[in-house]
Amino acid sequence: MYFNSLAAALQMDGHGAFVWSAYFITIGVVAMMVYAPRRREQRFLRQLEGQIRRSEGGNPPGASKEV
Amino acid sequence: MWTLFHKFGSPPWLYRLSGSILRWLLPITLLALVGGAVWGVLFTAPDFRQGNSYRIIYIHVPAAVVALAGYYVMAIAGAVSLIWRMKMADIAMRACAPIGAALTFVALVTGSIWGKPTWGTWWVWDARITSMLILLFLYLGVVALYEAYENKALAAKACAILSLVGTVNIPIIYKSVDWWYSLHQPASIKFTGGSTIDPSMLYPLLFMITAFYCLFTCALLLNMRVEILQREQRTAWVRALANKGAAG
Amino acid sequence: MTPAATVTFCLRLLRRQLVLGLRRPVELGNPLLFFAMVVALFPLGLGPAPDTLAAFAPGILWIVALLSNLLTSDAVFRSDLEDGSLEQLLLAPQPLYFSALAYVLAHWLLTGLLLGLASPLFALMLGLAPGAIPALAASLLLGTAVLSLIGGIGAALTVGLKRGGMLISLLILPFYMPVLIFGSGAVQAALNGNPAGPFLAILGALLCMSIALAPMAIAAGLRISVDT
Amino acid sequence: MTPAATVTFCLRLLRRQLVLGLRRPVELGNPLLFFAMVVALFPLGLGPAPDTLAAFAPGILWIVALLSNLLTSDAVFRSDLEDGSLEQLLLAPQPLYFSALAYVLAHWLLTGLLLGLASPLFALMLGLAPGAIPALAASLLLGTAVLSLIGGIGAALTVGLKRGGMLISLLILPFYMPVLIFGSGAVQAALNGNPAGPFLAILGALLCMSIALAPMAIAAGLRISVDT
Amino acid sequence: MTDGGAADGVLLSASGLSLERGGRELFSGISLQLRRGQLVQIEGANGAGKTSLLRILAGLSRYGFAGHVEHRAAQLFLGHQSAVKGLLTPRENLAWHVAGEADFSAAEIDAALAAVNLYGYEDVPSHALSAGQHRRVNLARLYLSRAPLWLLDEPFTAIDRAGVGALEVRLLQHLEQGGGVLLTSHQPVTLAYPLLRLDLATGTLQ
Amino acid sequence: MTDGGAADGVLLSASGLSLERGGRELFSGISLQLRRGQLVQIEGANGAGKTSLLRILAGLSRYGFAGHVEHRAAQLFLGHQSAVKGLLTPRENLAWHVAGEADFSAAEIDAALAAVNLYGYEDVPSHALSAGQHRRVNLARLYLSRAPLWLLDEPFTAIDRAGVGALEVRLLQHLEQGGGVLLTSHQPVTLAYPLLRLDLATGTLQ
Ligand code: HEM
Ligand SMILES: Nc1ncnc2c1ncn2[C@@H]1O[C@H](COP(=O)(O)OP(=O)(O)OP(=O)(O)O)[C@@H](O)[C@H]1O
Ligand SMILES: Nc1ncnc2c1ncn2[C@@H]1O[C@H](COP(=O)(O)OP(=O)(O)OP(=O)(O)O)[C@@H](O)[C@H]1O
Ligand SMILES: [Mg+2]
Ligand SMILES: [Mg+2]
Repeated sequence: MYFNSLAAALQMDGHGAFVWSAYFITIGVVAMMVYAPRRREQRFLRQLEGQIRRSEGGNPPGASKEV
Repeated sequence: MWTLFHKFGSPPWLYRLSGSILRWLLPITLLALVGGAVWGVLFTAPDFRQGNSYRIIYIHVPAAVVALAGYYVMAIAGAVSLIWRMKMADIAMRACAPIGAALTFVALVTGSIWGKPTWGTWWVWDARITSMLILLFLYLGVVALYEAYENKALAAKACAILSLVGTVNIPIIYKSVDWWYSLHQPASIKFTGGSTIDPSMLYPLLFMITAFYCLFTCALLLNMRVEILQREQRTAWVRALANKGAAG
Repeated sequence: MTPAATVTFCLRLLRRQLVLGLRRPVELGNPLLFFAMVVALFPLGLGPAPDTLAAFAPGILWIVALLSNLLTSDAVFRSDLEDGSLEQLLLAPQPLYFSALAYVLAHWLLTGLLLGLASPLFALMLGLAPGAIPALAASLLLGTAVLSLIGGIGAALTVGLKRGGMLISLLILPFYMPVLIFGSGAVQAALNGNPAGPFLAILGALLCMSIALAPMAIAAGLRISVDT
Repeated sequence: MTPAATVTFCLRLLRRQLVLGLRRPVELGNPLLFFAMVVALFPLGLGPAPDTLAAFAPGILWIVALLSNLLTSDAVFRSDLEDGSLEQLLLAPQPLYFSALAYVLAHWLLTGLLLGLASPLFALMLGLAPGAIPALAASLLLGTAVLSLIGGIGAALTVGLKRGGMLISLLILPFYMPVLIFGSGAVQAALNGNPAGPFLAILGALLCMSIALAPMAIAAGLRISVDT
Repeated sequence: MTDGGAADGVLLSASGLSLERGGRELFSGISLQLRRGQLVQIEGANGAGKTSLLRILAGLSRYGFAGHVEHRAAQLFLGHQSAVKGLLTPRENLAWHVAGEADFSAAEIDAALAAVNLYGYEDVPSHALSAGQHRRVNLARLYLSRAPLWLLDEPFTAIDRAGVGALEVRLLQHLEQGGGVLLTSHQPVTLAYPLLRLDLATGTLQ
Repeated sequence: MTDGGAADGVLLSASGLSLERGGRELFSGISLQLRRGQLVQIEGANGAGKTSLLRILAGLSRYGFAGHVEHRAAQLFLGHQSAVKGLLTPRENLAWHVAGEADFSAAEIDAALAAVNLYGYEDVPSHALSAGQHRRVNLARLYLSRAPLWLLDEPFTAIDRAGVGALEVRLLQHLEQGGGVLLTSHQPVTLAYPLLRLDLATGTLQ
């Protein structure tokens, strides 16, 4: 460990704000890169399942749109 | 060889393969990223001229390097999709664009944050930075074009053409930006380019670059999986998957 | 037509135009990206020296605003004329003055407002002194509204002709110039430490005047254009 | 298709596109007037100090050339798609490569060539040193041809979409940038007393490459666009 | 269906209309009065001037013709162009229509779309519709409008046979409720209703 | 009229065509062979997929459908859109046509324009023409073309009754000279010639 204390690590001789904000922004972007496709996949599968159920199981309970 | 090529063309096979790869690659990647960052931020000595702001290099440089490489991955996938009409190459190409854009964005933002303490300004029109900005434009152009097409099969073809045109152009863009910069020769700011880097800084840096490559692979596979499902939504295997997913 | 009905109608028109401009929220990024690219052209063309760029930043951003307005105002009524929507609009019982205003407002929201809001970022990239940024954003927000109104007049007058594009630029560019002068003047004043207020006040006065007059000119122009 | 028939066909296409662009000879003046006005914007926006203007004249003229290309390339194929001409073109027995080239050539004749020929006048207006004018004209003539070819690719890829305008700018502006750099570089070199030859040679090489490759990309893009 | 219209049931009256385009006289001395319950078809070959006359009657052409037009009721004009935006869905096209007749409820719009056989296409972007479906989006306005006076320029273009039948039923219903219809069509109108013919060449109504 | 076409007289053959758009199956398993002297009408309601099928057969749609199409002769395709430039005159439109079939002499073009009743309008800018005249400019290509295979998407739209009659005569002439015609139309085809019907719903040719 290069730094002596947590405070020193946070401060980094006045450069702390820059370094840490850079790392946090990167963490945010990386998290989005991993999380967004997983969520899309999950949501798509759920939507497809609903679609299959609708087309196979006749009328859904809430949708009585007869014209 | 040819059978492998065909296997890569088979969506369910790729879907399952990517699932099993991701199962171990994704955790390892995330661990490596965290570990490398901790190594770089907390356990290395500061650069003697730039002090602690140098620690941004452990994300800045890997992101920049992988973002550049990503464009070539995208272009190769585009070429394969146009020449052999391979559906999976389409999908890979499409998946590269947002990832590359995200990494370019990281490189630009971290670079810009680095620039403030180092040069005293958020932004300079340096050759390397300018060409990175243009790379971001290129990536976002592909994303925008893909989003604009409603028919995704056609969207992929259009993007393949665009990324191939881009491939021809990237070296030209790089060269031209270099010339532009040297032509004007602003005296005020210079990269320390060529300064030898201390091994104690180099190892975590190389480690982080590897980790970013793994991250790119993971994100690529994750994005491809969604795309495969959406393209193949009428096939039996996706429908079975949906039913299973809902039950489980 | 009751005033309430007219307001509802204009809001509906506004919504329609905005949806036509941005079918999906993702598309909001396109104009911003476009501005960023055009801003990037200037260092590439004029050279990267930070001090000259900073000195030119007000002018550059104002020229970008003006050109992007010019580029897009030709399209304000064109597709509506081509598919017959415009003649339906003229037959609507609501006063054309307000409908024209709704069209222009939608255009401004998609060009001027976005550019005004994003301008601080571009100003930083060009190295403009942070103190001048409020004046820049304010002058862009006011000034682009005037530009959109003037551009609407040009669009209304030329939309009926089979050849738009170039002609409209010739008609409206001279009217754009005062806005450019006062707009970049405001930023220049702020840069030099003088108050930007008087310039902004002039832009505000121009805006009031054009809100009052431009929609009438647009309405008259549209009637002529549909008649051809 | 015999080569002779293909040539005749392409000349016919060229003639058609030119007539569509300039129904009456008077209209030749419009693009020039447009350039003049946009060039006039820069002194207004950047401040009229003669020496700075002269120093930046190469960049300014090149940026104007680039923007006017951007402005007009969206329209290269759009009306043809909308009225069904494009699908007829795809069904024509002649190779699409040459037809695409004819379209681009017509576009260049109406924008780049005109601007290149008129550029000495604008250069004088901005106070550019007379010695740099030949380099300026030559670089504009070569470079705008590259721009038209690249713009054609963007137009072909986006013409089938219901939303043009902004998207095409996003696609092609990055590819325009090298041309801008080498083009204004040539003039800058001439201004500084260096030979402009190398820059012009690069522009020429870019032109050869894009003549060989761009029509193929355009043809592929058009096939996709008609298919939507 | 009682708004507008004078006591004598005249919805539209025009007198002494004549028009010359490109050096040709298209028609001259046309006078007509359209009353409630009247169905008038303008007859003439391609280029005879039917569209030009309709646009004059609608008030879209205001210069370059001689004569006088007086509207006495709200009108619905459907021209050659369909005023349907490709980027918008049929539902949005009707809900946000620029003709601004009224605020229609979602149920009304859905019913109108169903009436022109676009049930199931409400939310497809209109550019993905077929030529006939595209025109049907516009024709759905016939089921929404409360204007008594209808000016229709070739409403049956690109519509299939069943669709033409349904449209004719709608016209009949409108006429029976006291509306007036002035239309042009190259297809024969097979409506069980007295049809007046306006011959552009002679300028007479029969 | 002897260029192209195989010895067995097949101008166009397609097999196993199926298409799905927007989650709907429009047609499936359509196979057809068009021979010299055959007149085929594609039948179906609005949105049935007639235009989509014609575009596949013409080679304009290349992705997103299953099946195989083979051309054995030069073709003439007239779509919903007329490919007529408003800024050009009818004469210029034909002389500089982008379909690039051949160089037509001025006399040929004038004759074709006269045949579609545009005599006297050769030099009027096309945007000043009426809707029907505009389409007639395009239809004049039927009098110029030497392609044996004609694919016509609703050729009678906006044409008046006399015009439809003249067109039918031209079709008959083409068929008798050994050409083949595949067309869609919502108006009944009243040609004294054996008409085959392709029903999209069942995929059969009768
Ligand atoms: C975007 C493309 C970029 C790439 C490929 C890139 C790459 C690099 C590389 C490889 C280094 C290490 C240089 C060395 O050790 O000598 C570096 C350093 C640096 N970068 Fe970037 N960078 C990029 C963008 C930016 C941006 C946008 C900024 C800020 C405006 C920036 C600011 C810096 C700073 C301040 C350094 C350290 C400066 C120095 O060593 O003198 N970079 N960059
Ligand atoms: N701007 C103009 N200049 C010259 N002639 C014109 C102009 N506008 C229209 N015309 C002529 O007016 C005539 C009438 O056109 P109009 O559209 O009214 O015909 P129409 O009866 O509706 O025909 P269609 O059945 O084909 O729709 C046409 O012959 C056309 O050439
Ligand atoms: N991009 C698309 N997305 C979704 N659906 C589409 C798309 N393109 C076409 N369709 C659908 O395909 C169907 C067939 O259209 P097509 O134009 O072939 O019909 P058509 O038989 O020619 O009808 P018409 O008689 O009205 O001309 C329509 O129902 C349309 O909604
Ligand atoms: Mg008409
Ligand atoms: Mg059709």
